[in-house]
Amino acid sequence: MVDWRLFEPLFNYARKKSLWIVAFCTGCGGIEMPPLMTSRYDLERFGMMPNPAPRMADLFLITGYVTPKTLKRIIITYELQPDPKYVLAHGSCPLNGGIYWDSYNAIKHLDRYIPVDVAIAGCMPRPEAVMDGIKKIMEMIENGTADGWKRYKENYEWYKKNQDELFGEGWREKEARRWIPWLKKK
Amino acid sequence: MVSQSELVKEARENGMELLPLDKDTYELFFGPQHMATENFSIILKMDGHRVVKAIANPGFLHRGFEKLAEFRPWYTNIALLLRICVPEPDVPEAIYSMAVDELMGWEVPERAQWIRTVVLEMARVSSYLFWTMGLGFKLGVYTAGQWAAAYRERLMALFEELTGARVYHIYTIPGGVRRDIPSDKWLRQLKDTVEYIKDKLKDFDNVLFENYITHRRMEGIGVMDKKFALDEGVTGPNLRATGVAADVRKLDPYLFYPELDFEIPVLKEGDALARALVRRFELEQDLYILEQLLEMGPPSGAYKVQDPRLKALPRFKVPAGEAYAHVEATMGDFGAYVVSDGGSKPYRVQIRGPSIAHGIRVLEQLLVGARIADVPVILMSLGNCPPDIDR
Amino acid sequence: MIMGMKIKVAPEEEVKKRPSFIKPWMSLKYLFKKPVTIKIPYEPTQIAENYRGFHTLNWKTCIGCNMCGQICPARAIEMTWIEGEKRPHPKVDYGRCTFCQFCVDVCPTNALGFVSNYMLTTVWKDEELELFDWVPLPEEKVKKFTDYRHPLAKIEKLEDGKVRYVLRDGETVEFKILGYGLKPPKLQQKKEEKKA
Amino acid sequence: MLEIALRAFLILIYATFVGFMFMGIIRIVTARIHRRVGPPIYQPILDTIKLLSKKSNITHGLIYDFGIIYALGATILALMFIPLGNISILRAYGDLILITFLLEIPMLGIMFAAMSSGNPWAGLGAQRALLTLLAIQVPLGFAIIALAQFYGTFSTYEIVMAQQAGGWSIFHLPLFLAAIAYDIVLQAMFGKEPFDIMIAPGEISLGPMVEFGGKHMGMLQIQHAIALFAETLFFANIFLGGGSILVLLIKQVAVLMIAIFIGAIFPRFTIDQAAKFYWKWPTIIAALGAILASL
Amino acid sequence: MAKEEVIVQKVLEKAPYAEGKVKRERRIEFKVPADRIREFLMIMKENNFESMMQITVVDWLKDGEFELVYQLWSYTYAVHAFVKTRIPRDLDKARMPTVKDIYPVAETYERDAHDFYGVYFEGNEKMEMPWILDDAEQGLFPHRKDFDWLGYTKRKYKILDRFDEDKDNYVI
Repeated sequence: MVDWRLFEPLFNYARKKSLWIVAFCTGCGGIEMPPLMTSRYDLERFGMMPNPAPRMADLFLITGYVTPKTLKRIIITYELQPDPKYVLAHGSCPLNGGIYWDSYNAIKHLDRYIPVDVAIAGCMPRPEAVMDGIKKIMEMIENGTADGWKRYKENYEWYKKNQDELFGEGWREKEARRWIPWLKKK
Repeated sequence: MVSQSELVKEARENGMELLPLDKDTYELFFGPQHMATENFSIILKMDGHRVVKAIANPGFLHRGFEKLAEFRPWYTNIALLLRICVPEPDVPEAIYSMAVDELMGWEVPERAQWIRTVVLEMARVSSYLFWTMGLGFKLGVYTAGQWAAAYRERLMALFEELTGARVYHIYTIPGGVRRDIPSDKWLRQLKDTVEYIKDKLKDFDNVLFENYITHRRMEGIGVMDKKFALDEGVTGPNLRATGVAADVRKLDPYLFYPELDFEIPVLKEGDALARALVRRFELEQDLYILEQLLEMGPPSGAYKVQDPRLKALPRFKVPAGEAYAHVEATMGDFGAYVVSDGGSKPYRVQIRGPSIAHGIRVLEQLLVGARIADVPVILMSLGNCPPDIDR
Repeated sequence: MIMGMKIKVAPEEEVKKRPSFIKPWMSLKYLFKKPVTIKIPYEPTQIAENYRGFHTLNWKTCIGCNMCGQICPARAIEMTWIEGEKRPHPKVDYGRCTFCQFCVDVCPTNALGFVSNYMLTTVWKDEELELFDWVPLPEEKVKKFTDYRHPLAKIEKLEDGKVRYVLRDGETVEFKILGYGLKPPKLQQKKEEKKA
Repeated sequence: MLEIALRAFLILIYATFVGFMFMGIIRIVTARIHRRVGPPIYQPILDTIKLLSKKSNITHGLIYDFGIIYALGATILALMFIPLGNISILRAYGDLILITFLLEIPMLGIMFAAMSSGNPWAGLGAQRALLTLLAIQVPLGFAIIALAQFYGTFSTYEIVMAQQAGGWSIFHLPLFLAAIAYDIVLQAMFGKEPFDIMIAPGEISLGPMVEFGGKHMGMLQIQHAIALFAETLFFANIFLGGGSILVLLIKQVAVLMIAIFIGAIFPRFTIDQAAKFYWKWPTIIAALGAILASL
Repeated sequence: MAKEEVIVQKVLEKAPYAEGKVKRERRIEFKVPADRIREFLMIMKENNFESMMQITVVDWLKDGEFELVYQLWSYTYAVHAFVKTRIPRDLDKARMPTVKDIYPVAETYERDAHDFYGVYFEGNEKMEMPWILDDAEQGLFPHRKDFDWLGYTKRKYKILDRFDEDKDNYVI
């Protein structure tokens, strides 16, 4: 059989040059995504485009603060993505809570719940800064050092423990069930 | 994840009342990971392609602003509260500042008022362009969307020059503005930009607002009538599209608006198309207002209130009382209710986002009977902005 | 409808648009026009002169009054006692900073300032994330980097509280952090001893 | 035998490559209308390599895998029947109805796969795809009848030959009408606005494609490339006079350009509007063509 | 006489139990006992206050009371009216009748007030329905003044605040 490892440099080049982004604005930074994707900054030059289906996407942009309610969806969406997948965190909020450091409804250290590859400073980061982050993640993909998805697999227990601590055990089932009675009542 | 069929099965076993069995309906979770909803979720009960029932599920962007504002000094709340409305962050800044001005009994200098008016109008233009982009993307005319986003960048550059930031300007503060106009060059650039966007409006008309298919897609869906809109507290362009001539800039004039000459568009249909066309006309009017303001020129004087209390900013105190200020944002009537107990922090700040009226109950009622393809269009035509529901 | 008020209402025919099949074709004229895209890695961008970026601090004029720490909406500023300095200096955490620059506005001696550099990108690893938390350097050391990037290449933590800032052109700044807070660390120690 | 196999392989390689280039052209030209630079022309190839190199692969059972193979196989088969200059292999058997049928089958294959994934969006998309398929049948049928009536044959190859002698089809009025109807149908086959109802990213998040990822999507990309090539090739052959490979390529690009232009400036119809539209204007035009051809 | 005074007089004639005053141009204020709020809002609606803008809850911890401010806007007069009422802030006593049938949009604002402050509006069937807050905060009513918000945040996210040692020196 063919040794696919021989093709790994080619694959890495293709992965680097064709990052599809999950269309999920998780916070304020989402407002800088349209300029990035459209004519002015045009990320499609690097083969990037937003993709509505998480099954096809490679790159997850956490655009700013994350609330627990959103984080549940982020985790599910992240797990839907096929490997290899990468996460880029925008601005201060995912790193340390940002201006919401004392808010009861904003995540403080995102890395405890899902693995993040690259962090960008700024509130919110300029499109140029985001592009700089994307350049960084592209370099890392080419070197093979963007290994967040591997970390997630290896330390799944740890991540799951943190997630369960925050949301309570069995949150996936509970969240899916939450709305059903209301649909039934009337 | 458990599948929906399993949940339905379980609900049946637990004796829950189920959906009417004669109709084959299913639930669709529309958002938050969806291109049309940004960060908002609607749970739809579907019968084929038709929506039978819709339930809005907000809260994905809730950070507890109103609580956090009670723990930060009066001044720094500006840096916090503007995050409530991301497409036009100047509006929360302006209403909060106006409310605090009223509490302090300050007479804001003319120059500051002029700058505030310009900033608010620029924010309106940029927000409408952003909305045009959204409408284009949701309808499938990506061309119009791409152009709108690109032309909006010109305004972003001007904002950057004036305020020092692209999106979160943190510019309007109680008692005036933070910086003066950088130079006359900036005013000339603003004039050029206004002319440029005015010129490009024809292109948007061609490809989006006068397009045959756009009209076919938007007419007759999401229809509101006048009484319904007033009962539901709908404001702004959505209300004007139902035939009510209401605009905060005319009814409760603030800043420089009494001196400006502009028309407000009113249509009677109350459908998505009417709402879109009202917004389209307002974009033109806002550019016209900016032109008038530029012709007027900035009044001379200070750009900030001269008050000794401003020296010790962190311990700056506001006399007890309450004030309500509201402005006309692109989404509707944006208001701030500020209560002070005389301390160095606000006692209570409530921001009234316009989307809380038209983004929950109105949306739920308008969606009933709509096709699944109309859901993003109705959502966009209402100008729903999730962060100001969630706060 | 409104009492005693005249509202100028636009005529309906001006607001309404007529649908057309032909007009959309006009937009094809942009096919042969120059794109408006800024080709970023190959084309420099223009940033406003007063863009609110990273902080600078004149260590000589900073009096350690903590006005900046009090005004900061994100509590990103922490007063730091440095060996050889009489007064504490602010330490800014960019994991919290919102770049509002209220701290610069309130600084009584104008020691704190800002430059238009705004770019800081790191891999999410503990040693690299150290870059997000620094005592701002004087303006001339930050301003010499005109590519809008953060001036530091890395922050090395040496033994007994010593820190070495390595700038991107190889220059190093070394100092020892004695403690944090408003009170001098020696007094704090004494208090603890007293309590003990 | 070996020669035929080799030729089939060559055609396949050529079609795939040119198809990918077409996908690149679509993206670049659309980008230029949007006033931006756009991706490099080889971008779809990189996308496909990336998708094929995905490490994890999600499948939802046998039908899910089979649907994609089915779609790919049908497209390749259709390609073999269409005359491609003088190197095609099955052109003598290429029947108008057969090719049209084979070109529509991939939609069914994708639908099988989508339906078996159990995602409600995919289900919605599949419903839409079925309705689109239903809607385009009528004008398509009339357009083919017009062709067959005019030339008195169903064979694609003979039609091409007849055009070499009597001039391109679109220069005859009845066939010109048929060509217009067929071109509108082609818009739906390409999945471009205003008839990209089936995938509608802003409404039903790519519809049938929502569950595909990794290698499945990679295969679908290849299928899409070949289908793009085959569809334009078919149009160029039956309406634009055929010719050698190079001449055909130019004609194909011309067909593609019209599709891109329409796609860039019109919004998407809803499915019921699209069905009504197809059963009205293209049907009337194509029927008129058929009647004129039979006179 | 200014139009605001006319409006206040007109309303007060019909509702003698209320206190009313003009705050400033285009802002009027009424104080109404909690049990007559429905009656009063009906009168307001008849007097051309077509839209409800919001319901604000102000938590006066010292008085042990919630102040509910129903904010109405009249497109006819272009006047903003604050209708204020006070109710006790204890969880079991903080109950109000709903005004959903008078101003339908009040349903949303009432859900909001219930979620953050624990004011229960009787007759609003969506009261128990999940609103903005997630499961973890439900029933905690985080916007009440006595809610230990910083402590809760620290416990929930396991963060240590580095300013804890000398908190008095910081304003926040």
